[in-house]
Amino acid sequence: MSAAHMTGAPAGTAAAESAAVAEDYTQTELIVCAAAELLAGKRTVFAGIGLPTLAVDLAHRTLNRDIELIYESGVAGAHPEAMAEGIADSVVVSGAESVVSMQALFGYVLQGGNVDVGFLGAAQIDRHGSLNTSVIGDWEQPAVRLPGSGGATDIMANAGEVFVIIRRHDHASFPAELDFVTSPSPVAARASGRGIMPQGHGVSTVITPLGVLRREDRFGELVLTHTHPGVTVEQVREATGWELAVADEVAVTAEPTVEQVRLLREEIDTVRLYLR
Amino acid sequence: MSAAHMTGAPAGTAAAESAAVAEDYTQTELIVCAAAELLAGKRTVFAGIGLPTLAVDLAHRTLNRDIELIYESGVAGAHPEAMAEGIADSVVVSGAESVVSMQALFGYVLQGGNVDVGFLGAAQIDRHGSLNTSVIGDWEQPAVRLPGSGGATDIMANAGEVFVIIRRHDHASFPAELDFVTSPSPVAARASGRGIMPQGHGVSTVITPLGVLRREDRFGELVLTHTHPGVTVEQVREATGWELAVADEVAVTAEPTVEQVRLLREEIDTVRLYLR
Amino acid sequence: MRTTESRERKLPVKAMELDEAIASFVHDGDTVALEGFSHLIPFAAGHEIIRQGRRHLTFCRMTPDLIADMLIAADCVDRLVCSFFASGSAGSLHEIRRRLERREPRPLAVEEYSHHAMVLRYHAGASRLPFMPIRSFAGSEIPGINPDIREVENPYGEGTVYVVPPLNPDVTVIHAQRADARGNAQIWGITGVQQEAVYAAKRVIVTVEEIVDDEVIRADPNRTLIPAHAVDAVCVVPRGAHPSYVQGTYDRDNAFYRMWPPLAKDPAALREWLDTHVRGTASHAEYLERIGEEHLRSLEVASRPSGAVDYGRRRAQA
Amino acid sequence: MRTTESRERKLPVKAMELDEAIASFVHDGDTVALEGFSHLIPFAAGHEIIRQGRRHLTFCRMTPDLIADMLIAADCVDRLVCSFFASGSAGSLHEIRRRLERREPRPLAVEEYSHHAMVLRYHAGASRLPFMPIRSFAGSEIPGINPDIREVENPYGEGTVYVVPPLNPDVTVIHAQRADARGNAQIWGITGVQQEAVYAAKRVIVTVEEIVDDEVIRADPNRTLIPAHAVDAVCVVPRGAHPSYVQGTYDRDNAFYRMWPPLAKDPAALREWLDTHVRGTASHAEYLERIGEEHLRSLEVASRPSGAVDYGRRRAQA
Repeated sequence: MSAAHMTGAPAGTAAAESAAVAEDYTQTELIVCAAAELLAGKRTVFAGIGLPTLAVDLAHRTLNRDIELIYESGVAGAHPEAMAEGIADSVVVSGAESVVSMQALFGYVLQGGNVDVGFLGAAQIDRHGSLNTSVIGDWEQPAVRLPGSGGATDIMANAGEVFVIIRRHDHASFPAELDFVTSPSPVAARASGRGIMPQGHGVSTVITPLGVLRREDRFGELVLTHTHPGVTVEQVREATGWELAVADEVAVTAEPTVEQVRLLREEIDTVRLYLR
Repeated sequence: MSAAHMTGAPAGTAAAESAAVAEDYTQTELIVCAAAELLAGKRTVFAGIGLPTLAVDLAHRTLNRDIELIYESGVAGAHPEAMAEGIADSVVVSGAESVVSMQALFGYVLQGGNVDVGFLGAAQIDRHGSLNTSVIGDWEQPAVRLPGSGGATDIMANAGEVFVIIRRHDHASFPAELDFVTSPSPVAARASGRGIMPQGHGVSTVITPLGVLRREDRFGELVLTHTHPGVTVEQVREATGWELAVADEVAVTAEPTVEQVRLLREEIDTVRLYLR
Repeated sequence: MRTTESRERKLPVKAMELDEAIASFVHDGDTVALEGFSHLIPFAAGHEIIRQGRRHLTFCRMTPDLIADMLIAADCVDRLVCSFFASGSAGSLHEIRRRLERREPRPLAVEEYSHHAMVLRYHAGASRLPFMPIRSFAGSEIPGINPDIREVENPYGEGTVYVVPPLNPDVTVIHAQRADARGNAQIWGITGVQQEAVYAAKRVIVTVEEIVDDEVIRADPNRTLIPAHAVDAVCVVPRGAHPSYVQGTYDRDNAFYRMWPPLAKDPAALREWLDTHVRGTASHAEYLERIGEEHLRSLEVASRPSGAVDYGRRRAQA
Repeated sequence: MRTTESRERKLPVKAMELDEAIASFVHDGDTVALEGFSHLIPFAAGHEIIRQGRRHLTFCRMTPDLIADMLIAADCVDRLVCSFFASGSAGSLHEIRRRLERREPRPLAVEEYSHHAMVLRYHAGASRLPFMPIRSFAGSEIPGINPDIREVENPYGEGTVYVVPPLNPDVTVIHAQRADARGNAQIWGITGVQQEAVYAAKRVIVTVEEIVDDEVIRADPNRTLIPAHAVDAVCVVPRGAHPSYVQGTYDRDNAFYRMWPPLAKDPAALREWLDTHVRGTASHAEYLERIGEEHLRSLEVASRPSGAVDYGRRRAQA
């Protein structure tokens, strides 16, 4: 995807400069920009905390003014004046279009099928996009106790699709089998034969430090579609704990532009909370 | 019960006059005053429309300042400046202590067990206090289509106890068998063997044009405890469609005082909406 | 296992005229909910449905009220889903009674619930749940005449629990005090079952007393009961709830409510009223002219302001 | 069939001091919910529970937050019921991790849910329902480690539906912007699961930034999330949510939140912090002195007023 896709870029020489590829950018900035680009055309986004906060804010400023930010704390249509330091930060409330009860948020907005994209993080992801955010090791006595579900299990079951941003790409984080299935893919849900099937697609997109994986089929596997600049397909396959499917044509992830990096550093995460 | 029971009556000659029995009062006023007296000591009252509105307002002014008026429209702690002409009248909202969602009202306030007394009307009542507000005749093609449940079935299942005010006392309204059980007594609920048992007592008190019936036992029958002035026990038994139980000592209902009648006519129902 | 059809996605809302919204979003044979518990009843929208001659509707409303008598008399409705068959203190709804007692001029199908059950049906609909449990109905004959009230075994104890199924209207119409142009709608006073009925529906029309600047809405986000993403059309219809009321703007027209039962008791008089006031007017503005400006002014209310609270704005922290 | 114990009846509320309220209403072995979703977390009440040395509590909170690390480190808690085990953006809760990963100094029992499941547990508790259905959990291993998440057959279709049981705390404590002396409490900003948690509880303590005149509350009844009949004690505790925040009054103490994980990673440092700031102070006012007035002033926010709406007052009708 080229910078010409970006709307709202000023015309002329300055525009050409700000649309140019940035000379220095971090891996985090690359990931955030890739995530932002994928939000073009999406309507309602359930924004988690951390890198998704940056991606959604960047997309809102550069690509998609109609994007509606929804937070599990009850806010729909947030217009934060400063970067939110949490999903229930006071700045997501002040000036928001609506604050509803958590029951309305989880019951009507999310479970009611009004969220196009949910953003989730994970410690582990499997080939069908099931996520583990509960434990490394055994649940009864874990090696690492992770945050657990929070809203993740609910988001996976109900959002139209789920984007995952994950900061590691190795056999520990992309294992053949999860230590614990917190938020199941539609494949895992179908296999269980219990409860109500997820109403959405499950994970459609995974953005990792090495590339981008996508799932086209609701019951299919993740497929490598992009490698980041300087990363080979073979590196990604070796870093993945299963036989990773690879697209016929693997593209290279677009590098951040000068303007994207400027926005991230100078307007969005001015305190470097997430851009570390 | 005597007028001396009434709190808040001013001292001295004027007090004696206003506490004296009124010389002219209507049957409606007698019923309303009897209902009001029974609200002494009650905390939260689910007020229906019609005579209960008058009884609750009168009790609030004369006997029990701590009574909290709850309306199924979502209002708890109403302080109407004018007589409410409906359970969702604007005057029950203006100046109220709270307005909650109907889900909170029916789910948390009522079904949650926070209502001490519910007031209901009925076209028919049986010996255990089951009520019919649905149809006279057959449901499929009724002789008279009545309002149906509204909140009545929910109130009967969940209020601590239920007061019934009924404007007729004859075999049609006190039949051996109801044409339709809209709001069942705990006796009927237990007999059905289905669903969740009512959490309250069911009907505790029935005020009719002839007297007052009460149920002491949650699974017991209505018992005649009071006859109105000039009414005999025999008259009440003859007007009832089953073998009516009678208390060992039947009292005579207290007549309205001058002050009660004045409040009803000059301060509460000034437009004679219900005092007809 | 069971999958549920997702809600239709809403585009950024466009404010439009009421007749256009009804023409676009309410179709013959639809299941239509007009909600508002005595307060904020969307009468203007109901009248427009009559003007456009919709047929074979399944009409959903907890308390049918006069609007049901009107829609049924205008032959818009085949089926009524509700929990009350009268008009509060104002008495009988005679068009409904004629249909049910004497099947005149033809029968009317009825699905009957209690109030709480209707609230829970909308809640289940909004939540895309297959059912909601309720403590009511043990020993009642209502489940006997409504096969959609069912039981499940309590998996935590003994016995069964009654449940009610979701209600998912094709269209829900509500009236609100105000909204912004995108459709974020604010309601105060009695809020009824509007939020649930809106989220339960495939399509949503909100009529409002006024459209206000975005900043008015965003200054007080807790009052936004209906977020824009749930709304398809927002229509400015001043006095759109008459003869019901709008808290803080105009009061219920109690004289109208008292006039209705004797009028509706005579089928010819009811139809004549519809011909004059609804079918004989091109819009709600013309309807209001028939009612009369002087009478409408008598319904205005005195002011009782809420006071303001502070939402705060972040300063740089130490 | 199943009967449910009725809620205890509330007497007209008496405002009281926080230490008296905790002494009266929170007992050893109780199930205690302290709710507030990042916003309005009742820290002062949690600290008073530590000061009074309550033991063997079952502690319920969707997002345990720092207050859980504190209560658990103070050995008040035997069992944790929650849906998240971290502190949002601020990272790990190390006291919880030590208990669960290494059982140091002793094990901690855990009941684990998702956020929506916790909301529904409080909702079922408040509604005195034996269960609430939920669309989540198909294919998740959470039901496998939590036998209280069960299934019922869908009586309207095929397959099963997961359900969660009611959560009925012995005591729920919340913090609100303001209340009247009877306990009618108003909250704006993020309202969390407070209304459900209050109605689900046998006893309820509400701490508030201020007690206001009845007329302030009654001017805006839609803001009263917690009606007085549900409240046992209302306690004035300014800055009672520190280090969390109160919309419109003071902001979250982000420096405190960032300080916590490294501090709590060292068990001795954590216990020393408790000794100094909680056990070593007689009241929340003293705690605030330790935090420092200058630092607290840096958390103040600029004004962003809501504007007022009109509730109206009836005039005589024509």
